[in-house]
Amino acid sequence: MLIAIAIMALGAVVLGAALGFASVKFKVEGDPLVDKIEAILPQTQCGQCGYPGCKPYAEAIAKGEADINLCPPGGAEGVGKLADLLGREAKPLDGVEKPPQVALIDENTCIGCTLCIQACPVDAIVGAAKQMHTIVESLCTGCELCLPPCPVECITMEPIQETVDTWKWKYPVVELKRVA
Amino acid sequence: MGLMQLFKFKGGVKPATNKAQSVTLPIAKAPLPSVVAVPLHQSIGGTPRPLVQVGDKVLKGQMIGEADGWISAAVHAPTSGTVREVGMYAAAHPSGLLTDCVVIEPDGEDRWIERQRVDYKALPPEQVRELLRDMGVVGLGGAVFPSHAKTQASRSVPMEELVINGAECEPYITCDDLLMRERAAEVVKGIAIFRDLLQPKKVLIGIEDNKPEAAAAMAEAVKAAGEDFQVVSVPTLYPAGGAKQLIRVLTGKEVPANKRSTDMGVQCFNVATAYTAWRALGHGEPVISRLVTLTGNVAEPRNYEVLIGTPMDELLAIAGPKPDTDGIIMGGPMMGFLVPEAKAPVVKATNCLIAHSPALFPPKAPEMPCIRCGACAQACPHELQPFQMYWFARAKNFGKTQEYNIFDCIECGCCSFVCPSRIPLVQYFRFAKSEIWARERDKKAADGAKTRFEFKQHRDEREKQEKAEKLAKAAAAQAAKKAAEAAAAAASEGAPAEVAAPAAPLATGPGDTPAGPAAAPLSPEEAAAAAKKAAIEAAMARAKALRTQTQPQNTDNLTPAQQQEVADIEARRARLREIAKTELVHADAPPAATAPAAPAAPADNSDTSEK
Amino acid sequence: MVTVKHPSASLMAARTAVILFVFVIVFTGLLAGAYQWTLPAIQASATEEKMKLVNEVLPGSAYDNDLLNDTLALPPTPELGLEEASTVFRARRGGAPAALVLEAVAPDGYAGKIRLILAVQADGQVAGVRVTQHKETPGLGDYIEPKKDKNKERPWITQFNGLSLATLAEKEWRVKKDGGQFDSNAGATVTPRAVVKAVKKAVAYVDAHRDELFATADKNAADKK
Amino acid sequence: MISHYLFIVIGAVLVNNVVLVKILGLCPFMGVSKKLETAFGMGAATTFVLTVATGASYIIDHYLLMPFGLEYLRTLSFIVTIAAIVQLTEMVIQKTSPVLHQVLGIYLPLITTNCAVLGVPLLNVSNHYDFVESLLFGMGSAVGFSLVLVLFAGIRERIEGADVPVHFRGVAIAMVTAGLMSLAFMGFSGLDKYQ
Amino acid sequence: MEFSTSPYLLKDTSVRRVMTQVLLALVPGIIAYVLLIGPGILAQLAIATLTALAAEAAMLRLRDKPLALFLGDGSAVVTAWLVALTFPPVAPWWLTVVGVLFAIIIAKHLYGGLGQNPFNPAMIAFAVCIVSFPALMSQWPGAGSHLAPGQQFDWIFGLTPRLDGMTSATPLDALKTALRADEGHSGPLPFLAGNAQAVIALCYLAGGLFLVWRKVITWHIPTAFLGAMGLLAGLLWLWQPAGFANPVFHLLGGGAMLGAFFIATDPVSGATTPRGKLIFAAGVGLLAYIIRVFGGYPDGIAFAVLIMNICVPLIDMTTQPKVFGMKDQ
Amino acid sequence: MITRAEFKQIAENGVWKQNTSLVQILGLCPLLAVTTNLVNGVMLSLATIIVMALSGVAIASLRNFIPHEIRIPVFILIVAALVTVVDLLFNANLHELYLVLGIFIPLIVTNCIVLARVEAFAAKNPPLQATADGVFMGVGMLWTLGLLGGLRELIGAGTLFSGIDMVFPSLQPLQLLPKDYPGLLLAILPPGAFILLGCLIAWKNWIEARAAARQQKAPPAPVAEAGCH
Ligand SMILES: Cc1cc2nc3c(=O)[nH]c(=O)nc-3n(C[C@@H](O)[C@H](O)[C@H](O)COP(=O)(O)O)c2cc1C
Ligand SMILES: Cc1cc2nc3c(=O)[nH]c(=O)nc-3n(C[C@H](O)[C@H](O)[C@H](O)COP(=O)(O)O)c2cc1C
Ligand SMILES: Cc1cc2nc3c(=O)[nH]c(=O)nc-3n(C[C@H](O)[C@H](O)[C@H](O)COP(=O)(O)O)c2cc1C
Ligand SMILES: Cc1cc2nc3c(=O)[nH]c(=O)nc-3n(C[C@H](O)[C@H](O)[C@H](O)CO)c2cc1C
Ligand code: SF4
Ligand code: SF4
Ligand code: SF4
Ligand code: SF4
Ligand code: FES
Repeated sequence: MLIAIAIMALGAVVLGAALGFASVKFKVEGDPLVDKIEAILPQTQCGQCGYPGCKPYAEAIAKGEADINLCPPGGAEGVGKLADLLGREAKPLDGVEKPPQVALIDENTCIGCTLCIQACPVDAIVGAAKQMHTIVESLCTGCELCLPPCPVECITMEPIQETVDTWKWKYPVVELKRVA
Repeated sequence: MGLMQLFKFKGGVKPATNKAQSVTLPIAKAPLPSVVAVPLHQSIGGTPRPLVQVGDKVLKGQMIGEADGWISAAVHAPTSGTVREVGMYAAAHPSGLLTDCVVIEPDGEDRWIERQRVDYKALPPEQVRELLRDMGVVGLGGAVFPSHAKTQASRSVPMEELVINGAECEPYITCDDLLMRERAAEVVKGIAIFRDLLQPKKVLIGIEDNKPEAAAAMAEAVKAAGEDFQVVSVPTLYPAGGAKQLIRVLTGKEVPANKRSTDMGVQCFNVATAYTAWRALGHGEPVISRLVTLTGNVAEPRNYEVLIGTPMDELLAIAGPKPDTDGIIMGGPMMGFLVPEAKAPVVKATNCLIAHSPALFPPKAPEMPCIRCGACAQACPHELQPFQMYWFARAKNFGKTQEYNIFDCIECGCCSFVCPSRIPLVQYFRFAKSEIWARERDKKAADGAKTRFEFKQHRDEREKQEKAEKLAKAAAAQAAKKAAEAAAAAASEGAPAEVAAPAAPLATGPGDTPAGPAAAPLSPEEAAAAAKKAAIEAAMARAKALRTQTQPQNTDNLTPAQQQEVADIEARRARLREIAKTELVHADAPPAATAPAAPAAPADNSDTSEK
Repeated sequence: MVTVKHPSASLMAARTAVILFVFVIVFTGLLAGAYQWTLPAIQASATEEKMKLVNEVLPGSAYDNDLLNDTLALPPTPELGLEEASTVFRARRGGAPAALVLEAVAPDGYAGKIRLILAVQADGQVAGVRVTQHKETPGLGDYIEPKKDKNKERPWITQFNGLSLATLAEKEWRVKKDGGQFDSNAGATVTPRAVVKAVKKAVAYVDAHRDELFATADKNAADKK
Repeated sequence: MISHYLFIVIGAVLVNNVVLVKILGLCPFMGVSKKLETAFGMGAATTFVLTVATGASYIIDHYLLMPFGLEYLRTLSFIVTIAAIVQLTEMVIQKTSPVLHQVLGIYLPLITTNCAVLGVPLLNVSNHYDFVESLLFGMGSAVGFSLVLVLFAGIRERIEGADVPVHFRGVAIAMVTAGLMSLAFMGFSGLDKYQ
Repeated sequence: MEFSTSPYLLKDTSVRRVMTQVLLALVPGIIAYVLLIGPGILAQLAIATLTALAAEAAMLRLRDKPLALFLGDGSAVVTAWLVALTFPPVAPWWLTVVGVLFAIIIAKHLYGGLGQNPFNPAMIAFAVCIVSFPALMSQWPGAGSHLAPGQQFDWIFGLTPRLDGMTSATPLDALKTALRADEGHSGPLPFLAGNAQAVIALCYLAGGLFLVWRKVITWHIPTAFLGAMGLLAGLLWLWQPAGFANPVFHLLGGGAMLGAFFIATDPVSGATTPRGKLIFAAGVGLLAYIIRVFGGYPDGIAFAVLIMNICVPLIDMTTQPKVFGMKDQ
Repeated sequence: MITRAEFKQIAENGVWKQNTSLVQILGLCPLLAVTTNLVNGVMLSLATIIVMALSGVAIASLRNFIPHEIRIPVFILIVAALVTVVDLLFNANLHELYLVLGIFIPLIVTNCIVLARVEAFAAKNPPLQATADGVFMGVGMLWTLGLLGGLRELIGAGTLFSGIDMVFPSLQPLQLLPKDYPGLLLAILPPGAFILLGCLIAWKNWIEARAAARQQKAPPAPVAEAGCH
């Protein structure tokens, strides 16, 4: 019995020392996972996920604090990709997926207050104080953050129209039932 | 016809050619249509800028759209008349969407602008290319790539062969055949233009061996012109007319997807392209018409010379479509598409219109699962693995489709043709490709958004810091000033001067404080900021006033339910504002401060979404 | 991980070692206690297990010695098909040799080795044979195990009981298909063929070495414990 | 002798494949086989750990436990050693190859709970293998594990696109596939009887 | 009219046509089978076909797929026939039924049906049954004793008990057990795997060549299969003529011909690239030989095919042909 | 202390929602290896339950003394010690069964469930909860092992409770199917285990899908919230 304890104790001391040593020597900082997650997020920066921007959300996911289904702009597909990356089960999106949209300023109503400029996370609004502001459509991510601050409510969201250039070939629909 | 060694490409199929119907009659000129709609974007590359406005009178051949950039080609009025509309009009596109067009009402006079023939040999090549661009010469073989851009040899690789594509491998189409039969001399002259620009060692004209008349006519014309072009009969095997396949057959070279053919010392043009190049330079006629084969379910299949912009339904009517016609295929049956909108105009890419009928093209049998029989892989001229690409495209695993080289696919349709399971493989590939492109667009947009977001955060951060610094400086300056004053008041010896000295430069800085704009002389940006603030405040006041004015009025006699709704909406707005505000704060705050604040928002989220 | 000030590697090593040390002491102690406590029962059941096997091949009435402690260590014996050392148990009755219980291996079963234990009486008769380990095809070749044998009245393996080289001619020690006297199930002759051959060889070995095997010189197996 | 060793290895890799025949190490087999990439990583990590673990266990068993009659401490001492090896490996990988660590992240600690890693040393003991045999058996088992893991991942990637009945999607069909693989591997049975 | 895309012209072909050709190619072998071994196989074919169609219909119903379309595609019948032809002709009816059910339900429909199964269904049936019922699966009509047709049917339908001695091990199995028994094998090794079997194998060969000619299969798989098996058998035979049967015996024995032309060629579960096919089939040939000569089962084709099926995704992945223009890059 | 709701949740998670075998897909080796019959499956589960419950208590009580870096070795140490005790007990009292279960008793140590639960639950919760969690996770395992073992035995041999005499010498196995049932041996072999488990998982998916569908059909519970999305 004593031998047993002695031998095990010896082992414990050796292994414990090695582990303790290694835990300091091989310490790593930083988390490359965040970058991978962030690459999946749509960068709309809308905050609908409950985090101030995509990166904080990515960090929260990496830490395991946030679920993977909170980003509506990313849609079900985004959730799927995150699930894939993290080896988790995909789940339904918590929120509503909207068709892609852009903000439009009603230029007659705009008073040039610049509040929307400050609100826009991606600098998609141009204009100077007291001038009419416009939104650069190709830069707008459709995050809707410029809507609430506008004192005169002159900003509206418009769905993006399909053009010959952005048109996509449809998934072939197989109607097997029809022939049976 | 030279006896030369031909090469083979892998795969390929032999569908029934159905060409005999439309070669019995010579080329005819299509009558002037009631309206012509000329799409501005008819070639690969930049969309030409419109040069005309509604109501303008235009002449036949007048430029109405100017090339936008080098990879682009001009468009011209096909006939004289009045511009009725510059705007969206049905496109000759499988989507059935609208596109930017110049719609011209012909005046029936068909009056030309002044045509200038040029002696291109006397001009520097650069100028010839510009001329070709402004004459709207684009590839008529189907790809409509601006031809002038293809006439530049690679810098490092000498041009060896110029391949002229007279193969016309698609079933039903005969416009190149007829062109070569009837206008071989001019085609040869056009080829000479390309030859002069590219300076190849050899010119090879490839014609499928099911068009002996065309080959004979071309050989004759070559001989007559005293050129040393070789007319070569190539075996009839779809898609021998694909540029890469024809190059392979004639020269043995395989142009990979990631290279230009000039990098391998070879270039390829369609015979009709050569013809239009000659018409452009030798006659001063821009590309305003082309040969179109009208065939399929029609009474009299035939080739017509058709003005660009002619509505397809109007054109097809000339050939007398039979009553059971239920659609128009633009292009051949292997690569063309059913036109969703029959009034879409003929464009430079329109080589053929086939009247579609269920008898001619029976409805497709239902799609079965792929049995991996490999027939498609054997038929694919690009030696791809269509069934693998299909397997992953079907599962929407686009990364994998790219691993299987989906972008090497030329959409020739051979694979679908042979598939025993009747899978619309090409459609899966087109679907996958357009999804991948869309994703790339999204990704690019997202990356841009990210950098701009980060930049903005960075800027906000810096501004805040600057502000804080300024505050600190101002405070310091104030203190220094006071100290200096005190010191000055107390005594005028040297000692305090040392205290004041370092403070002095600080004190010269603008003393912006939150106290108000009146505090100190303002720098321009601060002035702007202050103005902004004031404006905002004013606007807010206005808006508030507006609201207080209006609100009581329409909430006066509301039902309780409606009131509840309004209250709800207000609450939501308040919360949104709250979120927006906290977020603005976050954006400003250093990262450490964001962390505790962040959960505030999700807390809202989660309790509403919990159910 | 909470970001406190990181201790140096060696300090950390020492600290971890000590904690692990304490845990190990506690739990090894616990374990060792449990071991001591269950030891008698484990030994008893190990003995019981052995006895059970022995009893299957040799009735308890056939001997009166403590045969588990009357053993002989055999070196690897090719005649028994054994490539490793084994132990022979010697049954005596009133001190006189009664039977030997030994292991044998049939190397050429359908799916590899078949391990047997058999008892051979002093007069050369087989008292019993049992298969201890085999990989024969379940449902086909495994009827050599009485438990799996469909013939519950007279399991195949009991055919050997009472036979000896003296009473059964050499060429009768074969399955019926090969002209011998042993039954076999249709479609599965390889297995019985192998077993019969192994038993025959074992009996022959015992016949040849009976006296050495019963000689009491070797006691070390008993000493070991 | 060489052929004896060869049979041990062939036996461990194919005939008595740890996963499909011995039924050990199934959790990582099911868990890390969704993608080929991760399967390769996990295979490599397990091969390393398992080989080291068999060697270490042999030494512990023969030089620390057997001389003192402490066989009952096998499970305890083996597993603690293995756990330590795994944790060391994890730390080293995390430092040297963050990418691999990303991929294997949650699974590396799971190697400790991979039955194969404890099962193989225990089988070595019950097979009475000597040191070289133990190492070969350990390595063979690990290679067998990695082999079927990678092959399985290949099939799973393919059936990802298949029109599997809804209730069978995911793990259920993977389980059936593993069963059919195991059935196929029964074909190897009997090939080790010459050893 | 509905949205449809090019090509609008399609070749006149279909899955059903492909499968019908496979069935047609099996017919010469079946005729020889009936003539030389007896009509019991016809009963087996009928049982297997009916079971397969019933199981297929049931699964299609459960999975809500169009019945007519898939029942008519003929793939289930091919599977059924191959099950019947690889099972002993006197197997009890329920054995065939169990095999076919496993093939259609587990091996095929759990993976989504036609075209999606990673394992060869017929070989799953064979493997399941030989593992579960080895005795029944190795009872073939004895080499010398030609079973009366009536007796064959009686056995299939379990009407009379089986008599010992009327069935025996197959030539492959007999040779294996004989060589293993340490009395040693007396007399020269058989040259042919039983005349009847060799003739049947040659008929399968003829059917297989028909498939190659019709371009239903390519030459790669049969060639690599038979080549690899013949080569290994030949080498071992030259090395030890008394210990190993000659290659002709192996190529004409057991399921080698059937396997090379009809089983390993299953497009769904096999490799698809040209190089992949060569590797796949060579693997099947070698493994089949190894299992049938050294392993625990009388014929290794089924297991060899299944084992190589496991490798197919990796083989396909690593043998991608170079695409047009990329050959020298 | 443990509240009723907490208890219910732990029980529900253990037995069904987070069932280790069917949902978490852990602890597969014993699940597949020893379930050649019902008795083996049940007995091994019982052993596992004991280990899980005890290790739950032990680790939950000691969790505050265990430094992060060596938590895994220490957990394992504790589990291994407990497993060895169980191993010794089996060896002493159920020797035959001990031989049948073979290395799968010591392998309880590496049974992913034990460690996973220890890591995921016991290390973060008080002892009572941890014990309950261990027990219910074990119960979840018990019924799946029992079901799988029973199915395999029945399909493979037509019997039930074979080997019961190793535990209760007075009891005899049941012959459920006719004596001349040939037995689908595959079910008892490893392939059968995999395939049957696959079917069990699909069966659970089916039940859940049906339950979900039923819930969908039922009138939706009033959602009292102002949507903010
Ligand atoms: C894939 C496979 C295919 C087989 N095909 C045949 C066959 O076509 N004909 C046949 O008689 N036996 C076939 N068998 C069974 C043979 O293995 C068997 O040994 C032999 O055919 C029986 O020969 P016998 O009829 O001369 O006894 C096949 C077995 C397998 C595994
Ligand atoms: C499958 C396929 C078939 C083609 N067939 C022909 C053809 O028959 N004749 C032709 O001139 N161009 C054909 N093309 C277009 C050529 O690839 C190539 O674009 C053209 O010959 C280049 O000349 P261009 O720029 O003057 O049009 C085909 C393209 C593809 C992808
Ligand atoms: C899968 C399979 C497993 C077999 N397993 C055994 C076995 O375990 N024992 C056995 O004696 N024969 C077994 N056989 C049968 C032998 O190969 C051989 O055919 C048989 O022993 C010859 O017996 P017979 O002479 O009575 O026909 C098996 C056959 C097959 C196909
Ligand atoms: C050449 C060829 C060989 C085939 N071989 C088999 C086979 O060996 N086993 C089988 O079940 N089905 C076979 N089939 C039928 C079919 O492909 C098979 O049932 C699919 O695996 C079902 O998805 C074959 C079909 C063809 C065209
Ligand atoms: S919800 Fe908005 S902010 Fe959050 S990750 Fe998605 S896009 Fe980014
Ligand atoms: S303009 Fe408005 S909607 Fe568009 S990105 Fe900026 S804040 Fe978002
Ligand atoms: S031709 Fe059709 S069925 Fe054959 S492999 Fe290609 S896609 Fe599959
Ligand atoms: S469409 Fe694409 S994949 Fe199909 S044959 Fe043509 S090039 Fe190959
Ligand atoms: S129980 Fe999880 S690996 Fe064995």
